[in-house]
Amino acid sequence: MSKIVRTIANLLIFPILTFGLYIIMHGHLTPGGGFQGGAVFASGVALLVVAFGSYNIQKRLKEHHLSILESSGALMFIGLAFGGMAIVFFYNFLVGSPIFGRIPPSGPNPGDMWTGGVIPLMNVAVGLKVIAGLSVIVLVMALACSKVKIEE
Amino acid sequence: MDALVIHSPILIIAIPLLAAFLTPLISKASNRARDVLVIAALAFTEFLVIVLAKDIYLTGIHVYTLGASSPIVTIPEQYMVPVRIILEVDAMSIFAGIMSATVCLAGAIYSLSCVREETGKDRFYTLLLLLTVGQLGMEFTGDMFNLFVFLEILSISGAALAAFRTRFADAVEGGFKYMVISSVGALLVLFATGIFYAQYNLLNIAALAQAMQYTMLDKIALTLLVIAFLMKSGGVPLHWWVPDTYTPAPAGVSPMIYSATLACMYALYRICFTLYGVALNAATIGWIVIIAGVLSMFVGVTMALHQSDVKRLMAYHVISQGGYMLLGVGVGLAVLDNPEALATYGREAISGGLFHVINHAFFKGLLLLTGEALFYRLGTRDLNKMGGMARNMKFTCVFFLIGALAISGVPPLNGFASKLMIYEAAYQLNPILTIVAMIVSIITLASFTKVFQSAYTGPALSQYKDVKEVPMSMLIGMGILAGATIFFSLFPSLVVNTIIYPAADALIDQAAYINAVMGGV
Amino acid sequence: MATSVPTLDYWAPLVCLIAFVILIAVTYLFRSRGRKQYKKGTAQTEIFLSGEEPPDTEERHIRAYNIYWGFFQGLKRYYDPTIKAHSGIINDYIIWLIALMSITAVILTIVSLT
Amino acid sequence: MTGSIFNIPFLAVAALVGIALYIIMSQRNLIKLVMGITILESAVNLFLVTLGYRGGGVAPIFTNAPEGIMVLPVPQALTLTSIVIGVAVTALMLSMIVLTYRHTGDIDAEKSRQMKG
Repeated sequence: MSKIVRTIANLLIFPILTFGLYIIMHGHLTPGGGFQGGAVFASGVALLVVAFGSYNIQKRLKEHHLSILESSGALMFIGLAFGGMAIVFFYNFLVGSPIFGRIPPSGPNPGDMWTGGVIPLMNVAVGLKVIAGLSVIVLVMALACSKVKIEE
Repeated sequence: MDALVIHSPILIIAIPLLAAFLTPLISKASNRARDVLVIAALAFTEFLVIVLAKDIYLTGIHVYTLGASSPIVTIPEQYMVPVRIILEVDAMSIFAGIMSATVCLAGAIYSLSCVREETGKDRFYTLLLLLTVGQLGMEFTGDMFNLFVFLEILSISGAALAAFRTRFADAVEGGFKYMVISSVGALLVLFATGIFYAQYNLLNIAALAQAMQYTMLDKIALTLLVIAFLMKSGGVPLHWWVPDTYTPAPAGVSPMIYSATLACMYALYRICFTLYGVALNAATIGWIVIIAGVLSMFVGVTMALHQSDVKRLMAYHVISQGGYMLLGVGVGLAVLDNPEALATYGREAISGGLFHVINHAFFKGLLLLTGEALFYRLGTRDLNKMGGMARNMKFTCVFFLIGALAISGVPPLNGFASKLMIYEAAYQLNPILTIVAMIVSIITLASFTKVFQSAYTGPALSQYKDVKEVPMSMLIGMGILAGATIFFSLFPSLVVNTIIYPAADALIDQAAYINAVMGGV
Repeated sequence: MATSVPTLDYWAPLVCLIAFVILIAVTYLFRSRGRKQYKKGTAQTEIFLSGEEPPDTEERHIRAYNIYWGFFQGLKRYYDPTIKAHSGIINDYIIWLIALMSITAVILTIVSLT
Repeated sequence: MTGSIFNIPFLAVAALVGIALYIIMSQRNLIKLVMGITILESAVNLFLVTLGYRGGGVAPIFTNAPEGIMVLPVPQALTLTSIVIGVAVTALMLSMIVLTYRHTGDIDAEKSRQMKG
């Protein structure tokens, strides 16, 4: 792509990625969560693929790194679900514990990050998985289409 | 040990899911470790299903609420309705669970060796385990929306597996068709779930069944659900995708896609019997299912006779034998509202249909695997090019004979036992049904003699002189299904009394299903 | 309550095995009474096509496509439209889906009105 | 709640479902077929979201929530899962179309068909 697009992409990529991570982290307070944040993050990756061409990105962003990230995200999610197995499967075992367990204040308030028990951690796990998943989809499809042109 | 039994409904779904996402990481270590992980996960699931089945036949329905303070609490303190996702496993669900777990185990062991030369094997096993999770989840869940989510997991992994050998053009096309059909069907199921939520603000099947008033909207939801699941289980007017998806599917996968089709048929029965129960006008829906069954039987087998491709012929038999199951349970559904007819032949018909479901899952899985073994060794599926394979592939030929005799209902084997129950029960509702069923059984035998004659017997052809027997793990996979078929053939009464009758009673008895969740409130 | 399956009462596997053994004994008896003097591998076991030279192994094997030719010819009026209906195009699949959905909806409303 | 103003979303759902089914029925081009399925999926999502509507309700966010009643959150959660599944299904179908194009050089449902009868 042209020089202008590449410089704008360089400028824009960090706000997009941080915004995506913000949505993942504040999933239990403001609208958002694992999937939406991951989708925003993956749109940043798509911007890079469009700006710099899928071949250059493919050199840095290896496909099996992403599949490891995706599997680890999924395992984190299932691990959290198994965490409360002593009582029942999806049990929220962090409620009341110091990490994420504070009881949210009632009435209209800006919301407290450290509430929600397991839910923020699950948001992070799903976010990891969706970041890796959607980036792989964008990357592989871009590569597949570019190959088709070359073969013709 | 009893803690294992209490938590087993969710463990049966969570263990394969955990293994599914572990395989890409473990396969970085070594391929052997990944194969061991996959088979261990599926074997442990099979063990859990058997343990749960034993407990259900003793103590009745198992309820498991995800995330509650204890597995049994279905309705939280200050609420009137169940709020969380509830897994409800009664005799009917565990019956389908046994069938799915066994066929998936056999399919996985079978595909150990024949997928060796493919690329991307760890993704193959992840999809295989996700297909198992989809089936078992659909059979155990008690929640309408959860049913939709597991149906989608099943469809996506099934389509991706059907199209796994991307170097064949027909494999990609089969997978694409299966995906289009499944996504349209699943959206219809979601639409029906939306209609239920609009009227009753409930998603739990038991709570819905209790609150059901069968209004006009419920009729629309009923048609959407019946049509979507009839299409997913291969009923005739909508069976078009079955041959295209089964023919190019890789080796161990076709029986698993077949048991996924049976999981959708289980969902059809669950909707008609438990969600609506006596509320729906049973005669109409019953006769719709019966007509779909009879058409499936006839069209399936006549088209099968015409095929020259081994796997496509067996795919058409999936449709025709699925017609038997629809006929069997359809007869039971048609008489649901007059109890004395239900007692005399309705319950027999349902048990016949369900017995045929599990019988057919075993010997159809076996036949698909033998068809695939031919393709694995000869490189072609076209019957016109084969000949004299009994000489070099002895075990495959023996397994094929067991499957072919069982499917055409020849007395010593279990196909006969379940078809006999269907004939007897369907005769009392309407004799024509039994006549068509018998004719179709004869044509089934005709089509399999055709396969046996052209593929196995005949003079030894020169180009297949050096063909060897299939590798050991494929034989083990076929052996499991053949053993199950033989076991069911030798002890039909034992099997029917312990597994099939409780399943049929659980299907008919809607009140017990509701009380298990609503606590008799 | 779970009595043994009434329809399958006489169907005891043991009865079948005994019947099977008797069947084999009878067939072996018939076979042993046959004439003994034919010798394997000699001119006696050759295929006799009234003096014609038999085709080699490839042609002799009856292929799959022409075994049930008569059955298809007889049911031609049923087979031609059915095979044409299996067109393999996805759009036809969905047309069938929508047609069947509307038919079932109409049937259900009519039945529940009466 | 049953004023005429509240039925318009349901009319939109009916129209979208009609359009989507027409597209899936008639379009031979596979990519347009996938577009039809996406339209059907968005129609069902619209239906699910409008189910939860309560007159004058506010978005169900508890942080700094203004006074007044809130819209039902459950259908929105269902819609979210349906969108996630829609992404996966569409991605799978599109990559299969790329493969059919690579094999048969054509993405027309009739010409790229391998199996018949």
